[in-house]
Amino acid sequence: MSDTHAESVAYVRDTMLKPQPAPAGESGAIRWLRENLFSGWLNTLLTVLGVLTIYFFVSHFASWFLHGVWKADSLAECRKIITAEYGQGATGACWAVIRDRWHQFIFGFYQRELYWRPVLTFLLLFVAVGPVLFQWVPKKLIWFTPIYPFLAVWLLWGGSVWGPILVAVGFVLAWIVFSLVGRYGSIAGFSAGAIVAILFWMFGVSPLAGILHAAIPLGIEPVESAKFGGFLLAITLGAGGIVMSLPLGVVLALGRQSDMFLIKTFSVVFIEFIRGVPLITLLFVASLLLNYFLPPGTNFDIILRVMILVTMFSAAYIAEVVRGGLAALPRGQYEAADALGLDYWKAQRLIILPQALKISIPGIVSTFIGMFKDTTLVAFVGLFDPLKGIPDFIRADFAWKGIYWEPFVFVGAIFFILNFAMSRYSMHLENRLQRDHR
Amino acid sequence: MTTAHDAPEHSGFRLSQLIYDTRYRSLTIQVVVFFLVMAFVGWLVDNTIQNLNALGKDFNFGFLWQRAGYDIGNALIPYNNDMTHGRAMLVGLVNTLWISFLGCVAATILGVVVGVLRLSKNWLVARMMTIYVEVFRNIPLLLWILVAIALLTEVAPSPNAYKINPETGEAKLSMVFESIAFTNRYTAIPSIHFDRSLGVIDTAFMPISLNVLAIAVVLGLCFWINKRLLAHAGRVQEATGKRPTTWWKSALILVVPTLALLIALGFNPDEPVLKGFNFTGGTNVSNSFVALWAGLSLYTAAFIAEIVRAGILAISKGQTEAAYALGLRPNRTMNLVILPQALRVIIPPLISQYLNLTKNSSLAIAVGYLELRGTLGGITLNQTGRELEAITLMMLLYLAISLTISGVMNVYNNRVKLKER
Amino acid sequence: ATLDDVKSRGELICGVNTGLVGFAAPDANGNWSGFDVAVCQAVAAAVLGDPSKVKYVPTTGQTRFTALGSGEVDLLARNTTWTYSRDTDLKLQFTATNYYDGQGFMVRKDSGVTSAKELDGASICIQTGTTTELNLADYFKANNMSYQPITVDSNAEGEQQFLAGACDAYTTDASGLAATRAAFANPQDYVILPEIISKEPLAPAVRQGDDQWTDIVRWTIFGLIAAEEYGVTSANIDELAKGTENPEVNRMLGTEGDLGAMLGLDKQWLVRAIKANGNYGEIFAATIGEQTPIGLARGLNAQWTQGGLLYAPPFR
Amino acid sequence: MAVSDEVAIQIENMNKWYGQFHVLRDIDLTVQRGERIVIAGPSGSGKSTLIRCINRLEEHQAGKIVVDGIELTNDLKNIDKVRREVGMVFQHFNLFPHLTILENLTLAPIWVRKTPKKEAIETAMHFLEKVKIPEQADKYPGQLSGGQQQRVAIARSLCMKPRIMLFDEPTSALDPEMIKEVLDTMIELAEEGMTMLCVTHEMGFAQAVANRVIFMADGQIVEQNNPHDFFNNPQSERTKQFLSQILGH
Amino acid sequence: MAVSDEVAIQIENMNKWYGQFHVLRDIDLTVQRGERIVIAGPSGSGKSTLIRCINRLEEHQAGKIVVDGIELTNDLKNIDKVRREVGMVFQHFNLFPHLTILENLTLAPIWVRKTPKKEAIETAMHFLEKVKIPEQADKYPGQLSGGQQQRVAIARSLCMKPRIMLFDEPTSALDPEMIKEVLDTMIELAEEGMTMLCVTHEMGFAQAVANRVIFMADGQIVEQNNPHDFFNNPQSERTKQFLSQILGH
Ligand SMILES: Nc1ncnc2c1ncn2[C@@H]1O[C@H](COP(=O)(O)OP(=O)(O)OP(=O)(O)O)[C@@H](O)[C@H]1O
Ligand SMILES: Nc1ncnc2c1ncn2[C@@H]1O[C@H](COP(=O)(O)OP(=O)(O)OP(=O)(O)O)[C@@H](O)[C@H]1O
Ligand SMILES: [Mg+2]
Ligand SMILES: [Mg+2]
Repeated sequence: MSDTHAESVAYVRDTMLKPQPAPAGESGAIRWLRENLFSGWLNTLLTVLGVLTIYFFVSHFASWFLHGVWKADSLAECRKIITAEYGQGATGACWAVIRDRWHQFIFGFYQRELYWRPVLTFLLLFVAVGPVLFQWVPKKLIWFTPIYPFLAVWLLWGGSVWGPILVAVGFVLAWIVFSLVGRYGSIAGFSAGAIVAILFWMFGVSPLAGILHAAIPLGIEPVESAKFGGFLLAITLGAGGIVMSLPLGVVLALGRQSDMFLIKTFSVVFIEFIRGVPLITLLFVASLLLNYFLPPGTNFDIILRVMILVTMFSAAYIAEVVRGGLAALPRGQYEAADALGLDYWKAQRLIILPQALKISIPGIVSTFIGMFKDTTLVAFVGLFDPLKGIPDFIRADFAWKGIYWEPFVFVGAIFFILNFAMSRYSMHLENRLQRDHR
Repeated sequence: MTTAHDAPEHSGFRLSQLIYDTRYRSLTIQVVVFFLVMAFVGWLVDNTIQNLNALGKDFNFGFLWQRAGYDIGNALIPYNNDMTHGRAMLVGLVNTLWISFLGCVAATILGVVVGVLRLSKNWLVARMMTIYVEVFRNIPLLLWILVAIALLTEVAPSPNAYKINPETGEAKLSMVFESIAFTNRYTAIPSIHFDRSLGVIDTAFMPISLNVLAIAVVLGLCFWINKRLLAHAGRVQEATGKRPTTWWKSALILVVPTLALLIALGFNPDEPVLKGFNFTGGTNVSNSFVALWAGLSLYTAAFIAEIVRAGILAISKGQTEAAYALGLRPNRTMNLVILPQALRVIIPPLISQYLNLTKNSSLAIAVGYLELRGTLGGITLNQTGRELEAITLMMLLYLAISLTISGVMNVYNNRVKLKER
Repeated sequence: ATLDDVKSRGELICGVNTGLVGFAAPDANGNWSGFDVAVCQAVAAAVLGDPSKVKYVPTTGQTRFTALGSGEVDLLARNTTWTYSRDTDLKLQFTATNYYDGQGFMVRKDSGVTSAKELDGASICIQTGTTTELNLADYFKANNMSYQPITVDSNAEGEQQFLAGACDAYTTDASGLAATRAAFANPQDYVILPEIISKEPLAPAVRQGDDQWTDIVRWTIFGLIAAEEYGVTSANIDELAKGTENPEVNRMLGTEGDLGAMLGLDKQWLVRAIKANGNYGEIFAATIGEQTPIGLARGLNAQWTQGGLLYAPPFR
Repeated sequence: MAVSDEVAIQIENMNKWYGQFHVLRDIDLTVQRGERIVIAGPSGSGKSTLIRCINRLEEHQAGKIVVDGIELTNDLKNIDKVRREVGMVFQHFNLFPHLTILENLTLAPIWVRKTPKKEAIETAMHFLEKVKIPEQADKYPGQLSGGQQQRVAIARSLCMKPRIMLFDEPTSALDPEMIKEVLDTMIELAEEGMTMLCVTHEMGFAQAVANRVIFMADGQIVEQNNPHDFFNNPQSERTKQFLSQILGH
Repeated sequence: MAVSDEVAIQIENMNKWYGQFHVLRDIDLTVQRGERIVIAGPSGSGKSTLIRCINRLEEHQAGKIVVDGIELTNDLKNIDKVRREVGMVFQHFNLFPHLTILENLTLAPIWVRKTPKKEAIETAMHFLEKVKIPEQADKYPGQLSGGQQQRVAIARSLCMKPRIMLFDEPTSALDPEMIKEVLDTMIELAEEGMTMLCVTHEMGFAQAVANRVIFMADGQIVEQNNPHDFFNNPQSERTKQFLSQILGH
């Protein structure tokens, strides 16, 4: 096998070499510049173009920002100050409008002395989603998560504490009935639980709430939804829509995965219909048509109606996200559950959904970002969203008529900060999930 | 070994089988669900009928044949206020399709450029593109549309600025190439005019210019010939290994006949001239259109850029290396190896972005561009008070557009699906 | 019936504009005020005894009629033109005209235009979803002129476009034009053309089919108008409510007869309605009159005795 | 290692198709209580399909399967009963990654058998000790090695106190050094007299514990015999060929 | 299996850094035409980097690499020439999934070597026969098993008629039963006298076909020798330690 030649090359290194620093020109600022900015005529051209673009933006907008006025009572006063300080024809931002009306951008017409309530609700939101989204939050806190929606509703809308509590009791009742009847089959338990809960909500809640409130009047000052506006409205609609749409979305996703033809068809039709039309048309349905579909005499306020349609809208999108999560589960999980004798509902509840939902969290967060941005469209049905509704009515005030750019910048910045943070976080989650995955 | 078991007797059908037998169980569930859903739908319909009766209204699309009475700023098909609401709806639909089409084209071009530049080795440009993508993705589209229209109205000059001052004989501003004028209400561009026109056929839907038809036919022919040429080049390559250079032949074939036809028809642009308040003669592209178009394209391009980037990144480094190791040049590698694969990854989400853009075109409401929502779902609805009919019809039309687009996507997906074991 | 609903609810739900200077706009604290809002408050005062018991539902041009038709609001006090088809086809019931308006045009002074007849070929900003669109089309057609409509979504946007010169003329109701112009940095650079191309009687509307409720709203408005005619103001009403020489005033203020009972209300209903924001003249002066930044003259909206069109039928 | 006369599983003339593809053809098989059967055969011969039919993870289209006296039909109640009696261990463990080991083990007893939680935990710990990893009870499956995971999977099945255990290539996804620990656990189980059906290519295991080896090819049972004769004196050509491949390495 | 005196690859004092990380240090290596070299070493020792430098998939920063008489510099033309002469087979096959097997094989000959299509197909079929899967020509890579894919990858390189072949752990992503079929193909190639550089941990293969085994650690060539001496009588500590790990199993 071995010939002379091969033998002659036998070689052993007796002293190992230490790593050497890379030769000059392989590091340092110059190299960085050369490699990253000027590594060829095309690259150089791009760099120059880039610099020119930046210069264009800075030269056009910097002075406007820098000449901003923070203290004034009206646009006219702003203009006067700018002219006085920077000379005739100078332009500048009139941030005074933000200073004067920031609370309306954030809270709409919510009573000022009650601002602590939405703020508290918002902070508690993090406690509620913490155990799901953040690893360092103690998992024990998860008990707070199901309580939170009721607490949030109560804090935001106020009124007697008994309403939300009784609605929650409805869920508890459903659970009890489900556990009792569940032994005769999951479907029976499920239906019985649902029927009991619905009956309780329809006929039990309001009289009982009345009685309880008369006996123990626990409550805080009620706030009607007409007072919601600005980011409070946007976040309430976005978050409320997502939370309420989760159960519906999960059901739709399961329906779409089902091998029962009719159920699959209904799910697909619903999902594709909702996803096939613009949100604006659904909002018009909320504002113009929903009352036609309900029994004569029923009347919700517009925010609730919009919430219903927003929920349906996000349910269709959540359903697709959850479907992705379901599809990502290996078949073995279903089979193992079957082999252990778990029936469909138990397998879904204990094995499949916990995993599928976890995988879906980044998708749900993205859906939420989309929803949150889309809530600006409610301006077109007469609600005070932060982007158009609030600025439009601020402009209906004589002092700020004609103000245009400052609200855009302010509202845009808030949207950007919130959404950017969320999208980064969801990317991080996605990476973590990929790492964690078995 | 004894058989310790007797087969259970197969008694007839028992009611409990409806629940416990796998064969009937799903049937039972489906029937129950079906009745529940139908009951729900019936309830909705019944409510609607009652409510309509209470209001003394009916469900009737007759309004579509009534006189509309309002004007539409930029109708692509002939329209005036004496025509019907149905016609106005059609105008809106055509406008929706038109803005969506142009939006998709612009968003794709921009998105691809940004997506590729984001991967560029140029640090500055890559960073700038990242900023662009993040800023546009995370701020509501509505804001971009409003910003676009505000910029256009505040920054661009009014048509007056192009007026020639009789004393000095000069205008404050002169038109670009003597034929394009940007103003704060529209962009005036030349329209096409033929000195030796072939005439126009009037159809009920829209007049068809024979000139345009002729040009389209000639262009189609040229493309066909060019395709033949390329196919020929391919055959030569197969036979000899050498590919003949074709680019200049292609260029000739594509350009010369069309040019000849244009000259024969006496083509010349009809340049806009300022008359009174406005430009006439050319075509005025309204700012609401431009703003909506810009907003939609810029916003969607940010998403497309991400899709393109992800698509290119998804084609593993190994593919490039394998191609290089085989001696393929970078541009050939791109054309023969990377792009065909990246496209499969890119196109499905790309099409769903097209869908989003089409749906988002309904935000025209913010700038007053009259598309489907503005005509049928806006003015018509308002003037006739037929909410139920108008909104139903509008949703169905949007749905039809969406389903068509996603149908195309499915066909494509099935065509290019990678063969797996 | 609506009256019972309102009473049991303890609150009047009033559909208003999402924000129109002088007519309906919330201030920094979210309190609504304006000419239309005053109607709501007067009705609330008459029915519920408290002008602040009103819930305002902002409506757009698109949503207003549905809001009323579906029972979401009890009363639509939003600048809405009384037209034949709305009255009949849309099943609305207009109560009484509280403002006589008409569609006009505003142009820049330096454009040199002095009459709407010179607007041939002009770009015109117009708010979508209103009668103005139809009027404009009709007017230009009748005068054999052409125009380029530039549709805008809201008044704010129309203003901005007009200011930036995106349109040569801005058209809307003359009251709106005046209000808009008043808020410009340099109002003197803009003129409102003399032509009024349409009749725009603005009237609060209610649902058809509830005559009692219609009458309450209608006669509350007439009451405000009549109060001005007879010199009943928020300042002297307490005095006059004790009894006056004028039997009609006595009937209105409940010191003679019981007109309120015919509406299902008490005797003092109109006293409270007038006290809420004063009589028609006071409301006008406080919200849109010449002393306000909007500075509208009474014009057609003067009492018939002053050469205007306001004419309340007798309280008898 | 006694084999009783009682029949645990009885398969008669069973046929199964996937669409038009005939996977199992005329399978006849009787398993006595306490028997340990190893099923071997080339890939695609239908081994997995066969044992998956026994707990109705797959539906058969013709013939009869009776498990523990219960015939597998479309009746869900029967299927449930059978699944409670039959434990199954998969090639890829299929532990539930979102639950701890202990939760994996107690889930089915609590929800299916309605065992009180305390009792379920006791049983679980008992079986974890049996597979020699009681100290891992509070970890998640992802934190365990493949061999440990497979042992947990076996324990999970045992917690349901099944009378029959099915194994589908339990060691083929494992690294060589882990195969032994799993086989040891299985041998121990065999010694306790559990009725076992095991698809495996571990011929050493077959020789050590099986009462019977079944050789399948093309969806049919080609040969069955006691391990000694099966390996030393195979009858059919297919078997010989297969054995030479498997052992020849 | 003769080794000629002609030099196929000459590497002198070559150094390479990734940023500040010194991956390859003072590499000196001469490969004669017809030589078959196996490169071994612990993970991260720079084996892949070394052979990737030879066809300039990585750039070296100091020293000289001459392949087939052509020095690798920044000159694109030289790089093209070298890449035409050097075939490379990767660990993960890197077949083009959107092209059929035949198209994978003819792509480079047609576009790089400008071979007429008919001729290219003939060559391709020839090499497919050589790697024993001519019947798969019209399938797509995704439809083949790993071993088949790797054989296609080898055939794809051969279609360019290279004078030198580089292999980077060609069998490490394969299931055990497929390793053999790939190694067989490579042995056949070796017997035909192809110059080969092969990074692999298959020591059986090294002993069977290599003229020389090179052991790398920490970016350096620590030891090289003929396979017999290398395995039986390793000199350096690092080598001994490595071999005990690899063979000790
Ligand atoms: N769900 C299915 N649909 C269609 N064919 C299937 C399905 N599952 C398995 N098959 C086919 O049925 C045949 C038998 O499959 P089975 O998994 O039982 O084989 P096996 O003997 O267990 O093989 P292996 O040793 O590879 O696991 C195979 O040809 C397989 O391709
Ligand atoms: N693109 C790169 N940038 C920075 N470091 C790299 C890069 N590629 C490889 N390295 C580092 O260079 C070193 C040598 O890598 P190389 O892939 O050549 O090792 P190897 O000997 O082939 O190892 P293995 O047996 O794992 O394939 C490793 O430490 C690796 O982390
Ligand atoms: Mg199997
Ligand atoms: Mg390597």
